[in-house]
Amino acid sequence: MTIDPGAVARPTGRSYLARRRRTGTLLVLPALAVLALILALPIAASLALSLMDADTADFRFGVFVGLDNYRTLFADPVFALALRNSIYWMVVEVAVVVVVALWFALLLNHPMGRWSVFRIILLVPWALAPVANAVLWKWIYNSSYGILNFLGTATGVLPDPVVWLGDPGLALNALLVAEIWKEIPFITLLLLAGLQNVPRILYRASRLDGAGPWQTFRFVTLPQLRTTILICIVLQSIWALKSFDLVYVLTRGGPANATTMLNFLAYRVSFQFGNLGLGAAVADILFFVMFLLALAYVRVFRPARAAERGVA
Amino acid sequence: MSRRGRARTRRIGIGLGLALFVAWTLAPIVWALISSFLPLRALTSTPPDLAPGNFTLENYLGVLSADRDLIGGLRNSAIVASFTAVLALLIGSSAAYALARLRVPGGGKILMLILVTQMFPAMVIIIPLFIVLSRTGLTDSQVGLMIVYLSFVLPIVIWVLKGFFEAVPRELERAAAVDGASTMQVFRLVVLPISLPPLFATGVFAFIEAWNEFFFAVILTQSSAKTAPVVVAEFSGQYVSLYGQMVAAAAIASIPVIVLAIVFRRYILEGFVEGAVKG
Amino acid sequence: MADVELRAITKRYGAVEACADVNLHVADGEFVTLLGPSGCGKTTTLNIIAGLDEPTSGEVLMGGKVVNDLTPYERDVAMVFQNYALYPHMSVADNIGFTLRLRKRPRDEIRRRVQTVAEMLELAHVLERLPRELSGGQQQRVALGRAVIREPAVFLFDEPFSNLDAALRVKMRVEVKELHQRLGITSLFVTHDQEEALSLSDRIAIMRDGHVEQVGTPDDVYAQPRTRYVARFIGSPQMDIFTGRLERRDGITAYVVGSAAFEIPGEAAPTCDGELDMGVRAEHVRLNAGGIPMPVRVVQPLGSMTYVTIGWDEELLTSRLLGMAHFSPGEAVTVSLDPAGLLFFDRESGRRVLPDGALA
Amino acid sequence: MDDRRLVAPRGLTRRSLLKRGAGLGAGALALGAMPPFLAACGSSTPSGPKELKVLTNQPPDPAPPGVADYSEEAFATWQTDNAARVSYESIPYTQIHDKLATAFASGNPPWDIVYMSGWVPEFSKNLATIGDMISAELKSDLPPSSFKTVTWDGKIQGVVFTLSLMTLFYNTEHFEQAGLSEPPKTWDDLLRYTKELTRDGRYGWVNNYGAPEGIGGTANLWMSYLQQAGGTMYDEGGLPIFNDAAGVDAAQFMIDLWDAGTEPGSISYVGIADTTNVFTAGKASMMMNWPFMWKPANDPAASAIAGKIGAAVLPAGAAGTASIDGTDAFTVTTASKSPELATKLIEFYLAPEVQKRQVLDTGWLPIRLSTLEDAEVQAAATNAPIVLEQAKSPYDSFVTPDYIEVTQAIGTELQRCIRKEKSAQQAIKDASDQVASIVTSR
Repeated sequence: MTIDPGAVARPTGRSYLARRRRTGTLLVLPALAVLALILALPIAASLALSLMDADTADFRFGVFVGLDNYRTLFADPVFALALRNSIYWMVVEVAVVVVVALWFALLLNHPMGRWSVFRIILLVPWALAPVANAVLWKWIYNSSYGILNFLGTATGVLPDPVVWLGDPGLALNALLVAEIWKEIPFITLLLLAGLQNVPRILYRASRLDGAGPWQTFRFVTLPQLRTTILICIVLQSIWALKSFDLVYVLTRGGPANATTMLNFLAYRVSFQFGNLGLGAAVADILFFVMFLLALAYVRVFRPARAAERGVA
Repeated sequence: MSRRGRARTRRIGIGLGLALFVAWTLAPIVWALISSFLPLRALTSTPPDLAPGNFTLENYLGVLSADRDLIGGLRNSAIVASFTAVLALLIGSSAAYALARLRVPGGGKILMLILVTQMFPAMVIIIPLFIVLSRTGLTDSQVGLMIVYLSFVLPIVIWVLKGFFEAVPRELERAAAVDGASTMQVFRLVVLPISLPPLFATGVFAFIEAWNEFFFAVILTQSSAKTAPVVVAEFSGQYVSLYGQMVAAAAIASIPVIVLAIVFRRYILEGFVEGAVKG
Repeated sequence: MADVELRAITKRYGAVEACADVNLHVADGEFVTLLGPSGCGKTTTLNIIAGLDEPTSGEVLMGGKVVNDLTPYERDVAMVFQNYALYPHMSVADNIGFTLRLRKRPRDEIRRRVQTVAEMLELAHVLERLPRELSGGQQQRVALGRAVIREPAVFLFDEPFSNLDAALRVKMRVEVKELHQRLGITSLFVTHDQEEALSLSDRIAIMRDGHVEQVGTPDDVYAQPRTRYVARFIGSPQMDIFTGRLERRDGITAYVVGSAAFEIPGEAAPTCDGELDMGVRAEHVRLNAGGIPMPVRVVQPLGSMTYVTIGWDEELLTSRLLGMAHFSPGEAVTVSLDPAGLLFFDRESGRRVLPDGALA
Repeated sequence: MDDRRLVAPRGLTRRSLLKRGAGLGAGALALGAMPPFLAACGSSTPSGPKELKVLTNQPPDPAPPGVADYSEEAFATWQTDNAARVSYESIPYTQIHDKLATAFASGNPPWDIVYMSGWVPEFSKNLATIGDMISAELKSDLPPSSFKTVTWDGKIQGVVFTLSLMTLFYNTEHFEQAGLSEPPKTWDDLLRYTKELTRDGRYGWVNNYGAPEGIGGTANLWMSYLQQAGGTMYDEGGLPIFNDAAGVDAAQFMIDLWDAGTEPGSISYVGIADTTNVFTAGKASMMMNWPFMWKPANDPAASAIAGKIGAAVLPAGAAGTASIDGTDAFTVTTASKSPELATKLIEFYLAPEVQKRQVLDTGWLPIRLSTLEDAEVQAAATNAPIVLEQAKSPYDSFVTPDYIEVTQAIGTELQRCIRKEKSAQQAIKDASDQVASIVTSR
């Protein structure tokens, strides 16, 4: 405020907005304190760790080694493989989850799919504990008495039982199926919410204009869902990079590192090899990738916000 | 094809699609449930021996009576998850409101920071966290877990609730301010009461996340504070895997949150999910 | 009770100037309306008066004291909002009594005062209901009640009737006016509806692009608009304004619009010549009382009056006749203008040109 | 003493179930009101008896009394006699290593005694040297080789409490059907048997190659063949020397065994548990396993082949038979405030009477030679003589501080050659190069 100070009846900082700002700061502080304590500090510690030669046997913030850990990683074929696996995993998971979830969402948005039981069904895999999910699929994939091989051979689809988790090419995809199965429901719910925000009048208009179902989808639904889909893509990418439990329970990164991804590699290097510095470096690289995705998420939201403000 | 015929084909197509949807989503669960009622011998025979006589509660009874304290795990999960949810709502809702509406200086940066912290793989913060917790004697305690769980629940809660508070009509806050309410009173007496559904939805979400968390729980608990997923994982040992018991334990551990999700689905669907889409 | 004064209020949001040097004085007990189209800065001005927003520069005075740093409550203002802003989770009684509850008044005092206000506003039978169970008019009255119970120094209304249907709007107008007459509290009323402004106000401040274009009584702003903008904004139907030429030939003064030349008595025309805009309200357009013959284009019978629109070239001119007048499109009529009702505007600045040629 | 009372199974009774059920209900009700601090406080009062905290396996993996159901009365007596209170944290084997790693990394491990499986060198800095504290009587009754995996830098830092070597298990019914009367004695026998037994939808051999690393992982399994072929892992300077004929032969043998009829799922099984299930379901005829399997495989409730199991020493390679060591040991942490008492507790775990109950009630063999030779023990654990016999030949698991990293590298290469992505020579050479770089970088 650029008011002549002499003219002000009482000291500044007591106005409604000033008070709101002050109260706001007070309200944010506890959350910031908690996050600083349990996140920011540990994160700073881990960034520092990635520049150290430190191991689990005696953790004394070892010797400063600069970027050595990162150099080691970029020369390591296992890291390259884990990076490739992570990218493959993320791309396929996001693509399949979003496409299938969109299809499910369209089905559930159809008058025939409005039965609330369908939505309840969706909540089951979503609420299922990841560990339970891993246990479940380990059981399904078992090569000698898993239900998948039994059904496959009984119906003649599979000539022989398949070792789902034993073939490098298959194993990663088998894990993907388990992951996708669990991830689809939430994205379906998000897209369903997005679909329900599409004004009905647009569908009526497009029908009057003589559009078929496909054209309606292509020219009405899809453009209206654009932001929602983008959000789903970004969120799912972040979640995909974070997945851990399936690898931990089902394959532990094998066979021949076929299912080793960055997150699991970070775990293995830190806790199994005991090399905290190198493990931190892996995790920090993963963090960097996720950070870029987070920026994308914020970008996706920004136009929507601006539009909202414009209306208000 | 006539228009009527086309419409019918379409209905059949959608019906088939829905059937496929139900089958895909439920089949693994159904098979798990069946497995949980079969003894290991019936499960490992080819084909799986589904004779009605084989169905038994022995896995469930075994799970409940085993040395692995599943009931203790469930109790710990319930306590940790509910307190985490309540704490996250307490701390998170006020922060979310401030960031949504109170024009906190540097609010944009704070939000980015919160988002960024959420991106960090749990893997790396575990060691520093463990050091802090063990120095303060909080390993293997429900309190320790709650604090750690706040780290990943709080950012989500803040981010989602912020979206909701932004949708609260400004006039309501202004009316309350004109009526003489302080900013805290506006928040407490007007904004919070009308945001109950999203608060509930976010709370349920936080509860489920905390209930299901595995990685931190494995590392940070020893015996007295073990949560349900940790106990479930314990059914697979080095030398024996008791599949039936494992699945039964997984079922028991999952049922509370699934029931919770179903009971509060209205809040989750209308509240949380839409909030995430609207940001 | 207090007067309200705005001194050089400016409000900038980034590059956008919502209020530009707004000066206004509202006397104690006066009812003043801020009138203008959406985006003209009237609501921002009101929020600044209320203390809900901060001016970038300038001062707000109440009762002679600068109140820039006071909260709305400390300023002792009450406000009625466009969408009522009723607390959806509170009953009508709680909504009305909320301010007293915050002031920690005794329970029975709150109940008594709520009851009094409710009876005054015919809400006594719905006190226990939730806002969403009320009709639009009832909700509006609850909002009024919430303001009234305060017995504030200043009433602020932010487009309070814009969510109501036309009939209800007129009814509420009467109630608000009656309320003001009864309580005599200084009131500021924001609206984009000129009819509302004219019917309610002691004075009207017409705003445009963040500044006040004219302040005056309803009479003033209707009959003596300072600018073309005000002239067009006030009055229904909208004033017809022509981009023609004032010509003097052979002692006769005429305003020429295309092929039509309206004869104007010398004393009615400004002393200057040339390119001036001329405005005329419908009630000053006379039909079949001599003048220029022209065809009728459109007839709008409204019951108590009839609008008849006449056209020539690309120009249209509307006449208001009392009662149901019977004309049909294409019919030829003669048109003359009441010289007393003619207004002239400088084309460049839009300011009105007074009979002596000076700008208003 | 009536031994049977000590064994009273902690099985399922209707009452205990009801009690637990009621607890669940009450827990759910008290959910909102229950103070979360209960768990945090509780057991940290320093006064009264000395407290010992023990991190150990969960049964049925090898575990001490008080966790597993045996010698409980003796255990209670020991606590009273020593004014000690022992509290256990028992977790699945798969989680122990990581938990130790985090706890040691934090510098504040909460336990006095921890179970170890081949990680003594890795955590050597965090473990007390207890070799001088344990009694000479006990030391003399243990196989000297059992100290190999718990000794680092010449310091004895732990005591193995169960003789856990891999031996051969086979399905006697399958053998009869195939007209085989004796277990295979040599690699050639094993390959031939495997081929013959692979029929009728079942396989001659099953193994767990899914997880490359650690004790019982792919690389560890290969080490048994390596020693059978006459090879070894490291020279005296600690550098790898397995890239020789023996190393390649061992890898090639795994490939040949695969082709002869290894159950195809083997490549995906991440633990011995998955493998055991295949064997006990009667879907494979032979496997190598820890001695423990004898008991559950003969339990008709879980096994389809109860009573049809034979055990034998592992088939011999060029250098004879050899095995690998499960190295289930107890160690004392340097963080322990009462290392003497902790050592005494370990000695109690290894007391002859406790060792005897351990094998009789849980199936885990004792490590005391005198107990192994006990007639009652030999009668109950009929595979005990086999394991003893096996123990006469080498059974090194070659643990080092980089054990997991080393075995991860070797195991991954082995997985590649089993899957025919590269030759045995190439895989062993690549593995050797990686191990050399791991070892030298330390």
